[in-house]
Amino acid sequence: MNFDQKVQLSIIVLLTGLVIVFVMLIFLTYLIKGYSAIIRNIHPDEKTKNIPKAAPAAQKAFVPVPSVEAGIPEETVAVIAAAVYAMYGTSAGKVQSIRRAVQPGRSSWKMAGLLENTRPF
Amino acid sequence: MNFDQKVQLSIIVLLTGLVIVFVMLIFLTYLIKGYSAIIRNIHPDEKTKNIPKAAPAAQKAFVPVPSVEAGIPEETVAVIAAAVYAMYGTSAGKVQSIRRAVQPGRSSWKMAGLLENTRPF
Amino acid sequence: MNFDQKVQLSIIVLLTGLVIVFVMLIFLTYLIKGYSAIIRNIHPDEKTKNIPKAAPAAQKAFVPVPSVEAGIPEETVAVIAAAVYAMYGTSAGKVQSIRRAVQPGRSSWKMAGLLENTRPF
Amino acid sequence: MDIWNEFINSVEGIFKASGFVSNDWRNYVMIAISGILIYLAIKKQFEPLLLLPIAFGMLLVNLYPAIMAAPQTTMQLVSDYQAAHGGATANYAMVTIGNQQYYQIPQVGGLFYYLYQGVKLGIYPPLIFLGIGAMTDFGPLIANPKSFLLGAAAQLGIFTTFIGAIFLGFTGKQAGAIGIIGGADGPTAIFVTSRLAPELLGPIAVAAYSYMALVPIIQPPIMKALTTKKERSIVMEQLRPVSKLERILFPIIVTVIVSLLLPDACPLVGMLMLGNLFRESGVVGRISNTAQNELMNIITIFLGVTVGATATGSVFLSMQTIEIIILGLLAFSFGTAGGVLFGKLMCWTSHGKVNPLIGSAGVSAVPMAARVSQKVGQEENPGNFLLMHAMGPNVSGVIGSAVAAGVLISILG
Amino acid sequence: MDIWNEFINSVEGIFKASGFVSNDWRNYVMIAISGILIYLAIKKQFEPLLLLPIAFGMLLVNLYPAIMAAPQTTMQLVSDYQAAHGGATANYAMVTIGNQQYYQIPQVGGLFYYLYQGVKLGIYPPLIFLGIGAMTDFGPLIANPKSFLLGAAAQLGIFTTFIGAIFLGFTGKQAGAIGIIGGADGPTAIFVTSRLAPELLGPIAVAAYSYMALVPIIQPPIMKALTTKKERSIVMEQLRPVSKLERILFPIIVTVIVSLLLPDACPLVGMLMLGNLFRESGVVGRISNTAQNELMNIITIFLGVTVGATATGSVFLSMQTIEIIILGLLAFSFGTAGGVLFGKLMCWTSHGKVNPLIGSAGVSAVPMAARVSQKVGQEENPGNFLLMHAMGPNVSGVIGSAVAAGVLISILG
Amino acid sequence: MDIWNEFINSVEGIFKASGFVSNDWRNYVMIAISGILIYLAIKKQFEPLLLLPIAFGMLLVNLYPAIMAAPQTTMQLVSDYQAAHGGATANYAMVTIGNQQYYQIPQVGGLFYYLYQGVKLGIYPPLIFLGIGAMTDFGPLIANPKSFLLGAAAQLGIFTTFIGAIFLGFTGKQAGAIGIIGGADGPTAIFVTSRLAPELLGPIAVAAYSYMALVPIIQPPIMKALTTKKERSIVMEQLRPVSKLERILFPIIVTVIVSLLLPDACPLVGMLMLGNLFRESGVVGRISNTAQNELMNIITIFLGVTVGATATGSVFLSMQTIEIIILGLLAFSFGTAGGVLFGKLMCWTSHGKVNPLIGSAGVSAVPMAARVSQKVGQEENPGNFLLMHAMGPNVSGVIGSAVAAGVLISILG
Ligand code: NA
Ligand code: NA
Ligand code: NA
Repeated sequence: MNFDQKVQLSIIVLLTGLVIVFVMLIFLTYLIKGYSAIIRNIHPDEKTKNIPKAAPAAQKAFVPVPSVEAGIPEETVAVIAAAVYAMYGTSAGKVQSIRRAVQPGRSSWKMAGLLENTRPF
Repeated sequence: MNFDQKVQLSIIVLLTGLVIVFVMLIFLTYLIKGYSAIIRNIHPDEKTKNIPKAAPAAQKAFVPVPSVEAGIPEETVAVIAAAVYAMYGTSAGKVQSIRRAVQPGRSSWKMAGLLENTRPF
Repeated sequence: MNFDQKVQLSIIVLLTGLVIVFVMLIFLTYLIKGYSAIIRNIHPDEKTKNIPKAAPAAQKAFVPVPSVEAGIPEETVAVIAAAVYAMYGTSAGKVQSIRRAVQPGRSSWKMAGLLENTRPF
Repeated sequence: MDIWNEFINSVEGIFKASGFVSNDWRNYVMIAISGILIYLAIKKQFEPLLLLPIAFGMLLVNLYPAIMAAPQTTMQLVSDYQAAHGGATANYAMVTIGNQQYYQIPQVGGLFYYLYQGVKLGIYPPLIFLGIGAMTDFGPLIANPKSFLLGAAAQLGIFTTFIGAIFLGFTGKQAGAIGIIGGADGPTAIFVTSRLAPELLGPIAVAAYSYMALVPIIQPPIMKALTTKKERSIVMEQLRPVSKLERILFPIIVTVIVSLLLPDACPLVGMLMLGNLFRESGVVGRISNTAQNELMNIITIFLGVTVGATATGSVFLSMQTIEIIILGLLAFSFGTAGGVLFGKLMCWTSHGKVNPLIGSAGVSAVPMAARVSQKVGQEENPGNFLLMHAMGPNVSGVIGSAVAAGVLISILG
Repeated sequence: MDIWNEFINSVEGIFKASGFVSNDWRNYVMIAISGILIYLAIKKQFEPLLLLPIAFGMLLVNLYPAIMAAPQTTMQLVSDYQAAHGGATANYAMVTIGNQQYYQIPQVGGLFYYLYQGVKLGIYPPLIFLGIGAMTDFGPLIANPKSFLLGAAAQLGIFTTFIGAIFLGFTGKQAGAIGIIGGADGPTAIFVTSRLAPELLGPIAVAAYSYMALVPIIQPPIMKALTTKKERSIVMEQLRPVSKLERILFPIIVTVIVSLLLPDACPLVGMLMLGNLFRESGVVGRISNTAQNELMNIITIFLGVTVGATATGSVFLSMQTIEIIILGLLAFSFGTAGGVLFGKLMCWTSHGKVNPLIGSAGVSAVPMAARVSQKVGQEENPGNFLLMHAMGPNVSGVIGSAVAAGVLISILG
Repeated sequence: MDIWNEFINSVEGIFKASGFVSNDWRNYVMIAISGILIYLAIKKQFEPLLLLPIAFGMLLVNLYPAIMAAPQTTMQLVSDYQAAHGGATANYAMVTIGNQQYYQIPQVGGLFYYLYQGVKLGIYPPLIFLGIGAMTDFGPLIANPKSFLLGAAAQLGIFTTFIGAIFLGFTGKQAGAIGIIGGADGPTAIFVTSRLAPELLGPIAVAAYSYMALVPIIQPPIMKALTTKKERSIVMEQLRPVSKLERILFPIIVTVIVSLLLPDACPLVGMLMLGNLFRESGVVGRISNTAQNELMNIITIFLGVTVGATATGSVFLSMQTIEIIILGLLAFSFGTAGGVLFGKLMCWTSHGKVNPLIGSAGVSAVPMAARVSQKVGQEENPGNFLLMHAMGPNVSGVIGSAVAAGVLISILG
């Protein structure tokens, strides 16, 4: 390739690449938004109903790989614990903070999800 | 194939198929009956001696797949529990019903076997 | 091959084989000795520091295959237990024998290592 | 504006290569069908362990058919290749055609093409049987070996369906593969179909697994229609316990007899029995557990997605598929009827000691069909527990349909 | 002394076949490099699950290159063969060359040659994505779909690096493979490289996994340089909970859209989403667990050692590798910058509701990059917890780089 | 009566294809032998993890030899094919022979043919070594490196048996494969035999695993005959603890040295050491667990059944097998003697600090041989615990026989 060809190929790949990636992901953004809105309109209470159900499954999936979790530094665990707190805690003044603490399914599910996602792979 | 060929092929496959399947399984029926009888003559007490031994193995094999069992509807569990009861219970008036209950190896083995077989695969 | 060729091939394989195997393993002997000495000079206390850490890992690796351990005859378990005792016990008069018993990480690690090695494969 | 044109060309090229252009309406119909199957698998829990992978494989292949593409060799002029690679030569085979030298450049196949080889070469079904053997308790069958007869009678559906398929115009091999749906046993159906009529693998697998999930709906009306209230109320005698030695000898004897008499059934029956021997021997817990868990799960994933991926729109959406689906229903129905009627015969010869409802379990569809026997029996007499009695014909049905598979491969293969 | 001479010959033969004679200095340099990588993997815990197998594969191939050798056919005169086997004939193919008959005796390849086929044929990366999908929670992305934009913006590094590579003299395909390092996603990088420029697999894989491990060192300075203290202190609103139905539909919708629009991304995205569907469906726990544990672990071992084994001294020790390592660093840096700058844009358009620090997580490098966002945010405001907000762009970055991979394969492949 | 005749023909055809007709008496003898091996595996627990699969593979192949059949291509006249398929054309390769056009229709091979490729191509043994490495504690060897010498001396049996085999008329390659039985290490024996003399795989594998199980019977008389009561009573000094760093460096150093000096030993030793590095590094628990559990179990199943399946009656029932079984016993005996005698030498040079009984553990047969040393020692002195001291030579014997394997492949291969 001569210099001109290089410039041309560069610009085409840059442009096409960014445009396609953005178009695709913007498209997905709107789609996800759309179907989420529809679902929440149809099942307004499903969001709370279903999550506790999922808890044992998430916990179970999480149990068989303790060796990996063993490798997570304490610092990270602290960060995660804090994050869980933050998610519920920032509005803790308004909401029924004690009842949250009583919902073990919910918070342990979130915890498991967090740990799963923060597993180093 | 013309119509006659179809008729012929149909009858041959139907006849051969059913005959071979029946001959084979009848043969197996008599073989199993025969060797069972021989074994029970030689080791008249083995039937009770060996089963409790197998219990922990059966239980163990059953432990690692709790996710599947989680999918068994309560109705089925009730049915199975009832079936276990039935196997020992129909003649419960005659036999030492309390001692049965004391043999945990036996009944848990049966239970595990049942659950294993009723696992949906 | 005629007889002479057989004799010749035999001697060559016997000689070469034994010489190479011995040279290789003697070489390894000195290498292992050497780097062990270097490491123990540099980190004189590492030998005790690191071992308790490894304990949970060894135990964990050992947990998922209980079915195999179940097959180890009691005699072997006795032998192993005795061996563990022997390793610490022969000099038990001199060392702080009670503190040893308090170090569960250490002895359970050894135990797990022993069992792992004596697993029949 | 040269760059702009090139950019437009490039985007156009991507669009032209996209599924929107290359896929036709059939693919979209299949995408919708796979959506329905995913719904049934998740919401209705119809055999989800296989239906979910099958449905997703069907989805992917209709979105992107190249995922099943076989590897190919493309020819490129050596001079062109060198121009594109800065003059470097490559390590490909060369051919000379009309004084021109070409490189033969191998192109890799699609992901599912490679995973599918395990289906095509008949490797996955026996390995799944290994796992099933390791999780099956043949105790009820050993305790009551007459159950074998019910497991034989319930194979009636296979052979009657064969006749139906022949008269609908299918070839002999295709009819055999369609008939095996009546075996109510997924791996057996896939094994036979991959040998006799791989072109029908998609519809046959979908029909087999769907009807297995629908057993609780298909069987009860037939069972009730063919039995009297009195027969359905029969309480059966308790099964005797089975010793460890009997359990260990069972898989060996079944293997020897079936393999000697009907070699074509050997891979399926042999692996089923090897798994069972692992289980019953009690000395190889390690490999018994792996056979029934990880190995089986891995193969289930590969088998499911690739079997689903045989159902491309152009193949699946045909009159044949509809015929196969109807024939499959007949196969299950005739099998059920065969089992129940033979159960009536055994009831009669045993002077009322056998409840004919356990006959329907002989189709296999383990353990669903045995549960159906239990449930229908309990409807008449809530204190009647047929489950263990139905497990005998149920597991015998697995052996029965493997034997029927051997017969079909032997006659038609 | 005949025996003695023969013995000396024999030992000499072994010595001549030993690595001391056949290996050159480059191999020893590579052995040292693999030692450093093993140190980093174990002591510094830099992505040890892949770096340790990669390093050991690199070690073995430089000690014993034949471990990657392709199978070959050797020719032996039939008469010679028979002389060596007591006159027995063999079952090999025969050729006649110039009135002499030869056996074509197949020689087996090296161990890693066979294991490497899973890389070469593009089988391992999608299967690893299956496992990753089964362990990924897309909840934060569904709760805040705008995260997709950050996952798109952070792919900037891929395309800018492509340009750099082009101007350093790499071919288009090679430049695409180098660019994908910026995707910060191991399986994607390996998948693209094995399709576009397999000759660069070693350095690209090493660079990709090394930089993924170095994310906590590479990203913070860039993040701080591009944001103000005020921006870094922004506390984001709590994410809404996501219902099970939304979670189940997500993988299906993403698969359909991405596969239709960009077929070349289908194997990666499709498998990622199948794994996630296994997870979210809740009905196939068995295969979901196996996909994310045993299957993934087995493939991780095979992928790691064989990718490492592509890094022989003569291939790895070149100016190209140094260039790739520099370009890889640029790719990560530009990706991080792209994400952060787009985060600033979203901060501005949302009137300060979005903390731009979560943008850097869009490069993927799951979950390291999200933790970095959390940590940098907490340095400004110890009570600010960005982790869950950064998980959205983080998992979106996986999809984003798979889409970018599809674009590169489509344009350049 | 046309139908009747056809039915009789069909049943006759099935009978003629059955094992009763095609198998000869040798197959039945093998079936009986496999029954004995199954009995030994289950009742006597002789290495059941491998002996049970081996025995069942032997059973299946003698019931149904086609289970090991290689894939073949059959030729069918295109016109015949079309007549049988309603005029449809097929996608098979075509050849024209004498103006007739034929389809080349590929026939799939038997199940075990495909699974056996992992043995034939040398893939399974190194992968089993990976798992063994992950479960082996080399601590006792690092604590007392002189154990290496005992692991070397106990390989004597390999080379003396080679001589015996040569003089019984085996070829050089065959003699090498027979000698390696003395390595007392299953995967090594299978690896060497599959390279040097695949035709002897069945008897060699059966001999190797049988004698490994019989170590507690074979070794004690030899050990007692060669040692004095005083020597057997020697109490050895406690082993020093080994640091983590020493444990991590050990596999790397052994790999480098062995692979450089003797490349042919690299696949076995390299994988063994990679597994051990997984274990000792402590940072890759996931893949270490999978390597020693699921991966090893899956491969154990495949290796076992297919190695057993090489033992067809016509191959196994020969004078050669009897010779191999006798030579195998000699190999174990000479190996034991070599280890014990060298132990006596070390006892003498160390002024009575080394108990020569630990020398016999150098044959490997991990961990059985070490237990035998322990037990024989305890018979003299119930308070003497040699197990840990014997583990050093024991694990060193694994490395020793892998090195011996490398020598044999290098000289004879
Ligand atoms: Na059936
Ligand atoms: Na990315
Ligand atoms: Na050895």
